[in-house]
This record gives sequence, C-alpha cells and structure tokens, in this order.
Amino acid sequence: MLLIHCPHCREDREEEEYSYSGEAHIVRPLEPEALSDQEWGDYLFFRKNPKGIHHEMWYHAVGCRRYFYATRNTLSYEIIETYKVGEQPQVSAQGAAQ
Amino acid sequence: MKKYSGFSLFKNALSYHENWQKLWRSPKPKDYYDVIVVGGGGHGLATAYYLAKVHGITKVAVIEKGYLGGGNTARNTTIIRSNYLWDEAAQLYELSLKLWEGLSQELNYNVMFSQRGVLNLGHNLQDMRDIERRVNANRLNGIDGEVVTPERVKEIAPLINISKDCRYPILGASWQPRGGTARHDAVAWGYARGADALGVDLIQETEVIGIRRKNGSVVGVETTQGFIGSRKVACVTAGNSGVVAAMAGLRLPVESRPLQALVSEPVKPCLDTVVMSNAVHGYISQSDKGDLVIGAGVDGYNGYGQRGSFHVIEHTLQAICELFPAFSRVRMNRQWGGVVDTCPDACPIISKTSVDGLYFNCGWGTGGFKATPGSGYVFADTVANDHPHPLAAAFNVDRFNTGALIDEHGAAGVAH
Amino acid sequence: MSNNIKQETPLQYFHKLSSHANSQRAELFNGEVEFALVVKEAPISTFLSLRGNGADNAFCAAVAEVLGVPVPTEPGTYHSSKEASIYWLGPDEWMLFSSMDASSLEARLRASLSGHIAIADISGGQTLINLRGDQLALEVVLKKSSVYDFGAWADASANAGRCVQSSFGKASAVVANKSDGSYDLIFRRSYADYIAQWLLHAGEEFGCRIES
Amino acid sequence: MSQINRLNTGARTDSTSRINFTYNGKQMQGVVGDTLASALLANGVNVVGRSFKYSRPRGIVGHGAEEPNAIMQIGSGAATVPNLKATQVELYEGLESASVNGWPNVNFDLMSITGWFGRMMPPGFYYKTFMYPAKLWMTYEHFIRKAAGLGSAPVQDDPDSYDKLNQHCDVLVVGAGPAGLVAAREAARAGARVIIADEQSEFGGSLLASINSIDGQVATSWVDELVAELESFSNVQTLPRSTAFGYYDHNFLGILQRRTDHLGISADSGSRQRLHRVRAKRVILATGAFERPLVFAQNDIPGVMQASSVSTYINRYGVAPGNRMILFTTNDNAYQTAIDWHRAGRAVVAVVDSRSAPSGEIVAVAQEMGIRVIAGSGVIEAQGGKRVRRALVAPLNGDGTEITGVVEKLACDLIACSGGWSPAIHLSSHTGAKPVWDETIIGFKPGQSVQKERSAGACGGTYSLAGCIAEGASAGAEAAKLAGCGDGTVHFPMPQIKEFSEQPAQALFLVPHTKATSRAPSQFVDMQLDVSASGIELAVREGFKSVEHIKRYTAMGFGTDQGKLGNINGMAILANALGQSIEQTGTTIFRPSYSPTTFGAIAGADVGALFDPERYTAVHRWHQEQGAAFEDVGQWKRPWYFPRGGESMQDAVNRECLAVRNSVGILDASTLGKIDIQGPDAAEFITRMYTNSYLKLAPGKCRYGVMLKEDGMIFDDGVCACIGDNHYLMFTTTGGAAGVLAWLELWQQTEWPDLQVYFTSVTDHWTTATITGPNARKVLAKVCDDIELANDAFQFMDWRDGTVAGVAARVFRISFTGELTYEINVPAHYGRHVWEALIAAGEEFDITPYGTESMHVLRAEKGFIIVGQDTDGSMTPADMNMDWVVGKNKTFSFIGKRSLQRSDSVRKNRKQLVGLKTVNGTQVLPEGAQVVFDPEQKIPMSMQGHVTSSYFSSNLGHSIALAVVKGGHGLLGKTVYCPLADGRTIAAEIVSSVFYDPKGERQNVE
Repeated sequence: MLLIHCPHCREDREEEEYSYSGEAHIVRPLEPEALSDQEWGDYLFFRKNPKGIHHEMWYHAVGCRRYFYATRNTLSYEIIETYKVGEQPQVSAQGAAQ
Repeated sequence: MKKYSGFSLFKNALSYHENWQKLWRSPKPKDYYDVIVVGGGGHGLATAYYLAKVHGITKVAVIEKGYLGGGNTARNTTIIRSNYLWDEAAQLYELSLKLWEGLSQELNYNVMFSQRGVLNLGHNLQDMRDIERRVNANRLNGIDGEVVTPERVKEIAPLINISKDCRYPILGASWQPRGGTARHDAVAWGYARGADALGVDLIQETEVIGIRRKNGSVVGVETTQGFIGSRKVACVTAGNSGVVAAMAGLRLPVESRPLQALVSEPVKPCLDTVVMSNAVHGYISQSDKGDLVIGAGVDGYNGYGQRGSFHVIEHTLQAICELFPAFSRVRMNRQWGGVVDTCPDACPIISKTSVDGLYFNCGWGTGGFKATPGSGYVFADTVANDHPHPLAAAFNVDRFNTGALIDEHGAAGVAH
Repeated sequence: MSNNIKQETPLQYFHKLSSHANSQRAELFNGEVEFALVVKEAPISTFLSLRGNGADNAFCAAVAEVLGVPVPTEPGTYHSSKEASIYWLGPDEWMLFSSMDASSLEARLRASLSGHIAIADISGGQTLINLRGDQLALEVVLKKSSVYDFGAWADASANAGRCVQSSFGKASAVVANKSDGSYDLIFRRSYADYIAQWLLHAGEEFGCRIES
Repeated sequence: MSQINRLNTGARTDSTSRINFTYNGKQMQGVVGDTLASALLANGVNVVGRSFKYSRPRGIVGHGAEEPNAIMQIGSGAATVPNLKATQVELYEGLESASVNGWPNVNFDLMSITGWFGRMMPPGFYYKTFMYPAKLWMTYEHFIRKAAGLGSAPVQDDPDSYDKLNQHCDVLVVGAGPAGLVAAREAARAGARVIIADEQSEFGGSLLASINSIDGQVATSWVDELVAELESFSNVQTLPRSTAFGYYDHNFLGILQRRTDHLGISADSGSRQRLHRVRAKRVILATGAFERPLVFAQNDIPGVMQASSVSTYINRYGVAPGNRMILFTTNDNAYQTAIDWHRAGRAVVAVVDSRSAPSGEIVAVAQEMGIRVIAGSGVIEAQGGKRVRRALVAPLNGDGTEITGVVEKLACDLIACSGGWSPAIHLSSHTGAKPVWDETIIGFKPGQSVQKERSAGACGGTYSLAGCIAEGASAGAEAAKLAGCGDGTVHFPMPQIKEFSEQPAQALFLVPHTKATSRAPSQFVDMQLDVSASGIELAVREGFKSVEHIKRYTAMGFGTDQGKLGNINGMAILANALGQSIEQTGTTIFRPSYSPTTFGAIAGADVGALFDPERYTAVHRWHQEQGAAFEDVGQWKRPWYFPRGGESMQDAVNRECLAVRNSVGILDASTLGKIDIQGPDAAEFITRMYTNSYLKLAPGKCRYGVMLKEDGMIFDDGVCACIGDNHYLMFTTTGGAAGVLAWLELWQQTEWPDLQVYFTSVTDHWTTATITGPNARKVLAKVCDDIELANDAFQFMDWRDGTVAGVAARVFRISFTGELTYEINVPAHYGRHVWEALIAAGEEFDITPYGTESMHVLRAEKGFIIVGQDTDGSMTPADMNMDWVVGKNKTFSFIGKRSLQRSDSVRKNRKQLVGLKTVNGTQVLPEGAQVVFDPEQKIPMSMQGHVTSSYFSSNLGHSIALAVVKGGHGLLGKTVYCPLADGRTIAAEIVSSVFYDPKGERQNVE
C-alpha cells in the first residue's frame, strides 16, 4: 500500500488517489513510418521491467490530475524520489549499483 | 520409483512409515546437460517430465533458485478451465485440461484434480454477449460449456445472491462442468517425482545468474554452483522472466505485477464449485480442507515483492460479499501475493528467441496454473525439436512485432 | 431567464432526508441541532474551471481583479470572499465558485486574461454542500469517507483555507475547511445520489440530516 | 454443572455478577470479565473440540490468539460466527457456543481415528492413494470433503454493518502491555499524534495477570492509572479490542476493532466491527511473546496447558483449571505458575525441570513453599482419555535428547508446560524483515527493520518487566522525535520494580520418549492440524528439506492459530532431522492476518447500494417515474427501454423504433463523455489523437472521429465540435469518458508538453436531450425561436447556440439514427425542465422516449458501430469498413497510424464488419453466435467470425445483425451459418452493414 509524494501537491498522498501508467521516459519515435515492424514493436510493447530501480509514470487521478515520474524499487517498493515531467531522476539503476 | 497405492500405504504403516522412498534425489549438477530448464515451478517440472517421457531426452537438469514449486505454483488459487475465447488459447488450455484428466494416474501421484465445474458470471449486457460468444466458440472447438440462467447459477452455488436489486445483478453465466481445481503443491511434487524417476536432475537452491552465449548460441548457464553447459536452455521463470531475459540481453513484452489471493478459515462445505466474476472482480472456490480460496485482480504497478496493495484485497472482498452475502461473517485467515508476468494481450509466450538454443515460456499472467500440463507438453516439444509445437506456434514472441496478438482481454477482461 | 423555469440542484431529492440509527445518541445533541451532522446544499451557483499559468503574475493579478480574491498558488489552499471562492486543484487548474452569473463572469475573465488560458463553465455539473455539526462526528465522517489526512489541517478554525481534491467513498470530492469549523464539499452532479447516500450512512451513528 | 474451578481470590473478574450462557446446548454460568474459555474452565469443561484429522479430544491450552483447540461456533442464525477462539470471546448474557467438530458430539465422537487407522494417515497420504480407478476420485473427494472445515458459515445475509476509518498518525503503538503503554505515553507527551491498539478487551497485556508490584502498587493499578493518563491526552486514540492484523508497505497497517461483539446483540446502530486503515509515520511493535509448548507424547490430552495460561486463568479470571498440577518447565519464569497454583490452594504435584541444576531465585521461593522440584527430568508422556490422569516423568541427559533413567508415573490432572518464550514477530515479519535466530533467548527475533518501525519489549526478545518498560519508553520518545515531535529524550521516570533474577533457560524442542519418534505415541507440534514430530521426520525422510516444503507437506502452521505455538518447535525438529542448525533451517514467512479478520469488515461499508456508485443523469427521476427499465453502462444507469402497460421488452423496442422513424423520439444522451478542449494548439493536438484531421474544422461545425491506441486498434469514437477559435468540445463514449481524458492528458503532459492545450471534463455540466425523427424540427421549433432551423441554414454536422424552453442551449445537428436529429444540451440543473418542455412540445407528434436498446437497433439499421460491442480491442478502422475516417494525408503520424501498416494489420483475411441477414427473417441471431462456412464440418469447426450485434428491426420487418467475418468485405452475398448451443443452425447471408437508407437521405428533412 504505497504512499506517494505528489511533486505538484507537495504532499504524501495515498495510493488510491493515483493510477500507475507504466515505464517512464519512453520517447515516441519522431518518424514512426521510418521504423521497421520490429523497431515499432519494441517501442510499443517491450519493456525493461527491472527487478530493482525503476523509473515509472504515475497519474494523480483523484487529485491534481498531473502525471509525474517516480523512481521506485520494484522489489522493496521503496519510492526513492518523485519528480515532474521535464525533470531527470537523481537516482538511477546504474547510479544505485555504484 | 516405488508405486504409490492404498496397499503401499498399508505396508508402510506396518513399518511405522520408516521406509518410504525419497520423492526425488538431490544430485550434484553435472557438467553438461542436453537441456537445462531454468525454473523448478510446475511448468518447468512439467517441461522436464515431458522432455524425458515423450522425447526421451533424459539428460536434463531443472535449476531452481529456491525450492521446487515455490513460486506461483505455491501461490495461486488453483482454478482449472479451458473455456478461453480465441482458438489458439482454447486449444492450448483444452490440451491442458485433457492432460489434467489423467494426471494423477500418469504421475502416480494424486494431484486431487476435482472437476467441480467453473461458473463465469455475467453482470451486464456486454458480459452476456461476451459469454455467448465465448461459449459458442468453445462448443465449436469441442470444449464443454453452456450459458446458464441466474436460477441455474443458484442451483449450482446455493449461497449466491441472484437478486435483481443488487448493484450488479447476475444476469447469467457460462458453465464449464469439466473445470475445477487441483492441489497445487501436489502438481509440482508429482511432476518432480516423475521427472526424477526418468533421470532428470532436480537442482534446488541454485540460482542461474548468467546465460553464456557463443556466436549467438547458448552454451550454458552460470549458476551459484558454477557453470553448467548445455546447448539448449529453456527458461520457465514466471515472475522473473524479464530478469532472466536480461541475462541474455533480451527484453520481453512482459511486465511483472503482484497478484494477490487469500483464504478464509476452514468452514464446513458450502460452495461446491468455482465461481468467477470479472465484472466485480472476485474468484472463489472451497478447498477440500474447507478454506474459501479467493483470488483478486492484478495490482496496478510493477512489483517483484510478492505482495500487493491492501485496497485490492478490500475490493475483492467487497465483490465476494456482494456475491455471497452470507460469507460476510467468515474471516480471512491468510493472504499473500505472487508475481505474474503479464503480456499486453493476456496470452503467454512459448517461443524460440533470437538467441539459438534459448527458449522462453512466460507471460502467463493470471492463467498459468491451469495450463501447467499443456504448457510443459508443448514447450518440451518446442525445445526438443527446436521448432514450435503446432499449438505453441501462435504464442511466439514475434507476434508483438507483426501485430498478430491473441487478445484474450477482448472477452475475458481478465484471463484468470 | 424567467422565474417559471424549474431548476433542480443535484441533491434536490434528498433535501430533508435524514438517517438516525440511535435515539439515545440523538438526545446528546438535542439542543438547537437535533442531528449531530447537518448537510446543507448551496443553491444553484456558478462553477468555473480555470486553467492558466499560476507563475504568471499578470494572470494572477487579472483573475484577482475580476474575482476580488487572490489566486491561491500554494497547493491545497483556497481563497474566498463573500461572492467568490477560488480553489487550487492543480498547478495550472483552479475551481471558481461564485454567486455571480456564470456567463458574465466568464466573459469578464476572458476579457481580462490573455495568453494560453482556458475557462469552462461547469455550473450544471457541480454542487457544493456544507457539512457542519459536532466536531467528533465531522472528524469520523471525513475519516470514513476519504483517504486524505484531514488531521494534518489540525485546528480547522485556525487553519481555514485548506482544500484538497481526494477520494470520497468511491467517488471524489473537493473538501475545504471553513473558519467556523465546518467543511465544504464540492462534487460532480452524477455522483450526488451516491454521495448523499454515503453521507447518510456514514453519519447514521451520529444522526445526519440533509437540508437545502 | 457449577463453577467448580472458580476461585474467590482477587482477580479482574467480578465473581458476584453472574452471566448465563450455553455450551453445546447446556446452560452454564460465568462471571463478568470472563472469556468463554475461562468460563468453560471454571465449569470444569475438559473437551472443547476434536482435532481436524484424527478427531482426538482436545482441551483449552492457551488464553489468547495462540489457542489452537477451543474453536467455537458462536451465536446462531444469520448472526452466527464460525471459528472464534473461546479464549478471545468475551462472555455476555445469553451467549450461545458450540464446538465445531465431533459427531455426534465432542465427548463421544464416532469419527475418532486413533491407533492403527491414524497410522494409515501420515502426512501426504492423500497424494499416495485414492487414484484408482480415476473416475472414483470425485466420490472419494465427496467423503473427504465431509470431514472438511471447522465451524459453519452462516447461510443468511449478514445482519450487521461494518465501516472503516482512514487514520493517519505520527506514532502507532501496537500492543498495550507494559512496553506499549509507556511508549504511547512518551510519544503523546512529545506532542505526537498517537494511536495505541490492543487486541484484548482492556489494556495492560501481561500485567493484567501479574501479581508483581510496580512503584509499590499492584501492577493492575499501575496500568489503570497509566491508561487513564493516556486517555486524557487529546492527541491519543486508544483502541482496545483492536487487532493489528496486517502490516503493509509504507507503514500502512490494518487494525480490526470489534465494537459490539462483546455486547452479544446485533447492534442496531453503528458498525459491528470497524477497520482502521492506519498510515503511521512511525510504528512501535509491542506485541509481546508467546510461551512455547513442550512436545512430548500425547501432549494433546485435555489438561495439558501453557504455564502462563494457567497463571492467567488464576490471576486474571479467578479460575484454577484442575486440582493436581505438574509444572513442566525449561526455565525459571514458569515457576511463577507453580507459586500461583500453590497460592490458589491447589496441589502442586511437582515441578519437572529439564535443567539438571535449576538455581534461580524463584526456584528457591518455590522450594521454600514445599514444592517438589524434579530437576534434570522431563514429562515424556501424558496419559489419560478426555483428561490427563498421569504424567510419565523420566530423567534426561544434559541436553535433553535422551532418557537416562527410570520412568516415574505421577498422578495429576493438569500439566502446565513452558518451553520458554517466542517473540511475537508476526507483524515485523509482514514487512519483509527477515527474522534472526538468537541463541540467548532461544527464539527468532525481529530482523533488521525495512519499514519505519521498531520492536519494543518481549516481541524484541526483552523479557524482564523493567527491560520492557525501559525499552518502551525510549522507543516512544524516539519514534515521536523521528516523526518530528519532541527531542527524543525520555520524560517519565522509570518505575520501581522488584523482579527475580533468572538463570538461563534450556532449549528443548522435542522431549525424548522411550520409543523412537516414529513409534512413540504422537508428540504433537501443531495441535489444530494434527502435525506431530514423527510427521515432520517423515517429510524429511521423503526428501523434503525446505521449511516451506515441510510446512506445505505436513500443513504445519496453516491453522487458524497460524502456528503461534507450534512453529518454533516444528522448525527445530526439522533442523534436527536435517542435521543442521535452526539458523540454517530458517523460519517460514508470516503473512497477514495475524489473527483471522472478518470479510465484512475488510469490505467495509462498500457493499449493497454503496458497492459502486450509481451515476444518474439530471433526468433520471423522470425516467423512473415513467417506469423505465435500466441498463448498467459503466457506473451509469441508463434507461434501457420504456415499457407501456404490459408490454414486453421486444414490443416496447419495436414501438420506440417505429416512432423514431415515423415521427419523433427522445433519448437521454447525457451520459456521453464531454471534454472541453482549449488552447492555441488544440486543433493540432486533436488531430494527433484522432485518425482524421481537425485543422480545418470551422467554428459551428462538427466532425466524427475515431481514436486508436498506439497499437492501431479502435478504442473510442465520437463527435468533436469546433466551438470557437482554439476551442473544441469532444464527445466520448459513455464508458470511455474517464479513460479518454486520462489518455489526452497523458500525451499532452508527458510527450508533447510544448503543445498549448487544456482539457476539462464537462460531462456532468450538460443534460443532452436527443430528439430524432422526421418531426424533430417541428418539435424543436415549438420551444426554440432564436435558431434558424431550416435544413440549409442549420445543416447536418452543424451546431448552434440558442434558447430552448427559455434556457440557453447548445444544439448539435448530428445523428446516430440516420434521422433528422438535434442534440439539445443545457446546463444540467435545467435538464428536467427542458426535457419536460420537449415532451410537452412533442405531444402532438406522439414524441416517444426511447432507451439504449432502441438506440442500438436504430444505429445498427444504419450500420453504425458501438465501440466495445462491435469492436473488442482487436479491430482497426479498416476492419470496421471505416477507412474513410483515416486521414491518409495527415502530416503528423497520428496515434496508432504506424501500427496500421504492420504485417498483421494489412493481412487480407482479417475479421471485417459486415451485415448478416438471416434467411428466415423472423429468426434473430444471438449476439455472440459464431459464424462458420460449413455447418456440416466436424468439431473443432473452423470459425470465421461472430455476431456482434443482432436485433429484430421493426422498421424493416426482419432481423438484422452485424458481424465480424474473416475477409468479410469480399464475401457479400455468401451464405454463412451460425451453429447454436441449442442445436439449431441459423443460415444468414452476408450483406452490407448498412441496412437502412444507405444513401443517408433520411436526415435531409426539408
């Protein structure tokens, strides 16, 4: 039962207010027509799905209606940080490994 | 392998049970195997069993990081049915159901497969259209099923509430009499014992930490007990598929999510079938011990923690109390979570990969347990022949590139 | 518009309904209020959704000029005057509640704002209710209804001006605290029956009445 | 039977206030303050149940949540509750209780399986038999199931209600024993918001049964003062009768409060039980410890009890459960029970101490009282039938593994046992903290915290009272500080406490017998599930090694007591059998619930009418008054049809459909999602989301659009109108509204934040009355005089602002029926007024309200699809014959476009939308029927598609259907077949999906 800090509301709020929206920082290809089926399929469906540090999107659906990003450990469920769209994470899997 | 029977039980009781044979050996890993199965859950053990039994490939190791059947095999709600919508899925699950029907005898191990029937409830008009569609398709595929009225639902499960006045009244259901439940641990142990007797090495408490490749082909696996060679590595690691795939530099179209379940305290028999409702989200049956066994929906976020969020449990019990108001006073004894690998089309991946000799069987989502025998059967065939079994062909990973998905979400919502 | 045009508030059919499980409990509050909890629906009013850049001083100044109330830029706060309240809903989203006419208010705002803004009249789709009564009853009913930590607002009278959009039962609502210790709730019209039933149920142990 | 075991000493019970209750139909009396267990013991009841597998007689062994045997059915009828532990049921007047097993009764049980037959049922015996012949398994299972279960579930609806409070606090203290109480006090004084919860009826924990003195007063008085002090803090919530049953992520705990169960009546106000959903900044676990039983032969005979429970019954409840007691202990602590028993005036036969030279202070005290201490010995077997009659005592070697001398038989009727203590680490274990074995306390302690919690007192392995209080105080102050309150220093002084200094206890997990474990009478580890030491050894013999395997094979710890008593002994016996240490063997993971938790309480108030919100339009009450039948669409209740008189549904739908085509009908379309879109980049954004372009849509104009997911499959559709410069109104499907809004926000906020556009849901703002039919204009004209309605002035796919029935309205001329249609939108508080005005204006045209069913028929006649019915998430626009809606020349690659070019998307024989016309026009195909080309083929048949929509069209006089068929667009004129479950096969011809007015001329009414 997660407690998630909304970077816009600047409060810790209950999980029930949010919905999960998948892996973060997947950029839509600028020229989809230029991609092979495999490259397009990769963008559509294939995910990192790591056990450990994961950057992901959350939607404050019953709240400020903003999407934002979280760095969360998918094993311990610890939320290391939340940050706004346009910002970069302070913690990454590579960084955490070091 | 010494055969189990009422007589063997009697004979062993005479000697105070001091002479029972071990169910399986605990061998040291050999240097090389013809096939290494990564993952000692039900599917992995079944794969090893059928490799040995059907294909005569006995130099097989099953490598399990924990204990046999300790993952989702040990954590599911044991529902078995084959009334899936799409031909591809229906045929695979029907193969599985047919194998279930003789499994205790095949393995000489009572997996307690109880064909008490499965009801899938419909609560709105679209549910009922989907049920009609699915049952019609099932029947033309040779799978038993019928669409039943609320009154018939009530006959099958007398404590269910079929009042028209409740929030989401039951408008009808699909009924598959051949569906039911089985004793989950016994399935793993039965396949393990059977595989072991055919010469398969079951190597527990050994974790695969790398997949060694040479020129795009598999040559073996690195484990916590050292390197073990093999030209064929078959990965069946539900809940960890993405992690294992990453060892070979692959990504999969799967996300690992928590799936939760719970049981009540044991109560006297009061529900003799399996009741599933996608619309209100609850799945319930009663075990032979008397526990009400209840499954929830998948949690909303990725997670490997084998636990999910409490509000999912709350929502599920709201649904159960809606369906069975009398169960409101029964108490939850234990709850737990597993990790399911979910695919975008709610169907599994049984596939060769871009790495020669590396095979994946994953992405079963919430539907893995019921598929155990069939999954093992077609995967063993695919690995043995290095060519997809006809029933596995549609489940290749390339479908996510071509777009030929098998969308079980379409009519099942959640393919439990 | 002429006076014979019938209007219905979302809770129209709930006015004067009450729940009261336990007469003993009612005696406790048998003074001027017979029910420990009173839900009062505001008359039909103006609700506007306002979108814009809260970091833009010109935007804030223009809104304040029209409304007579400063724009709350601090998350989870609202400002109000006799005629209007403005609630922070998100970093670029506010809800206006006012007794002023919707179309003229919208027109005045549009006239004084420039750049990328949006105003939508949502008067027909919202209602505001005031929840007042015994402090314990208020506290319990809010705890029953929402996952939000209203306790963090502590002493409501000293901390009036807080608002939040959060869950309310299985619906959602904007909840704001008032200096008199009561709370305002704003929610969507289609959920009104559900929320009214929810409140009557949640308030039953204290006695709960809905009035217009 | 009278209360033969009631003492008249100063206990917490009031022996002068009698309470009547029944047990298995027999009238009995207890006193105020009793639990059902203490009352049964007072009444001399020995057998309270039969064991699950072997139906052995069982008595009460504990006094709380750990009790494995005294499982009761409480109450009767709708309010009955199965499986309550008698030790946790507070006695009330009129309480009805019954044992859950035993047939015909617990004292005389025909199901009892002992000796030889018991031996036929070792762990795992099910797996080894009942396999042949295969078809008989269901029969075998039928008999196996007869023995299943403990109590019975009610068969009637629950008469009680439940609720929940969402709680947030700085410091949550679980357990109100000495450590918890002082922790709460320190945290409260530091100004923290504190919740303290305890499972028992009153706070105090072990002190409620203590005869110690604290600060010169009786322990219970000290507790009373402390509780009063806590209750005086406004920042403290005290929750007695409240069990913390689960510890979830991020310091979220579930606490179940039993509010009325102890009153015994189904309360007529408020909730029976309340679930506190607590989010705490810090948690202090002060959950105490469980005494560990001793495992010896026939240790399950009634009269074998936990030593601390015996003391509790004496000191707290004033009950001495027997006459002649043997205390069997491995430690000093349990000597208190011998002293308590002696002081109660009953005979202590002996203290059997496994240690060769017990020398603690308390040992001396006992000996001074004249109590015989048999050192270096153990009770190796209990004997008796339904009550212990004697104990076999034998000298043991130093480490308690072998019998070294002659067996002595001692007569007794009570064997009180203490194998030391096991910390109650359940909640800590829920968090994922891995328990660690501590040799000094001979038990598992909480592992490294992974949440913001710490354990204090006995649950952390600190057993002295002074130690518990000191630890509690510092934990309370520290937690408050970490939550931002106070400076972390302990404020209140330590109380003065006199305690005996204790000598080390001995680890003794299995008492040896003269026979091998496999041959000795059963030495029970888990009483409830009949798991014995020999069963564990058998599992090891069969090759199981993992503690989880053993647990699953033997069922150890799966009972409703969750192995609170048996687990540690079981792990130790397993470790011994494997020849490894307990540390290596590890323990199983505890999971919620700590103790069983009522389903209804977890469901809370969200059942019945509040299970899920019902959303209503502003015209809903009018529909109800007209007797409409309703359909669930998402959370909305929509009128399905409006039966008149005794009309059947088909009759009503026929009439409604004819009315629309022949005159005029009216539909409440308010539930359609409506999203207001504003901003300089609105047109660009919308064009990226829909398949077609909106860049050139002028104000006053509408356009129909289809939205795809990025995989190219249709996910929503609707009309989008240009309201003004940079201002649009998007309509969505009823069920898709929230999803579409979130979808738009997702792309704008995360992918294209540079596009300036805002979205606002305005669904609830508008009431939408759709009037449709050749007379629609005439009706509208009667109530609207400021819009020029002429066909060429207000054209198809236009919209206008105006006044309808005196109300400012926005009128769209779009059509989902193919008829002349106006969708009249007004703010919802005018909804009913305008609706009724339209009904009145339409009276002369017999305006006919119609529901979703007729709407579906009318659109199907026109071949218009319904997303979610005719599509299922695997359909592209081309599949739906809607290529015309895909903007081929759009410069931006709109969402889903690329996927339309994948090899599977351009495959020739995709399922495609067609019409089906049954050969016999009176036959209506069932929706969901499968389509085949050859009905004579063998099963499995080759299925070509299925019927998505099917109706009888009263306008056309025959049935119509829409279907998706492989390659259907190229199969017009082909006859296909639908083999049905009822044995019929219906033949139908593939036709155009547009059945009616194919040229679309109907709506051009001049």
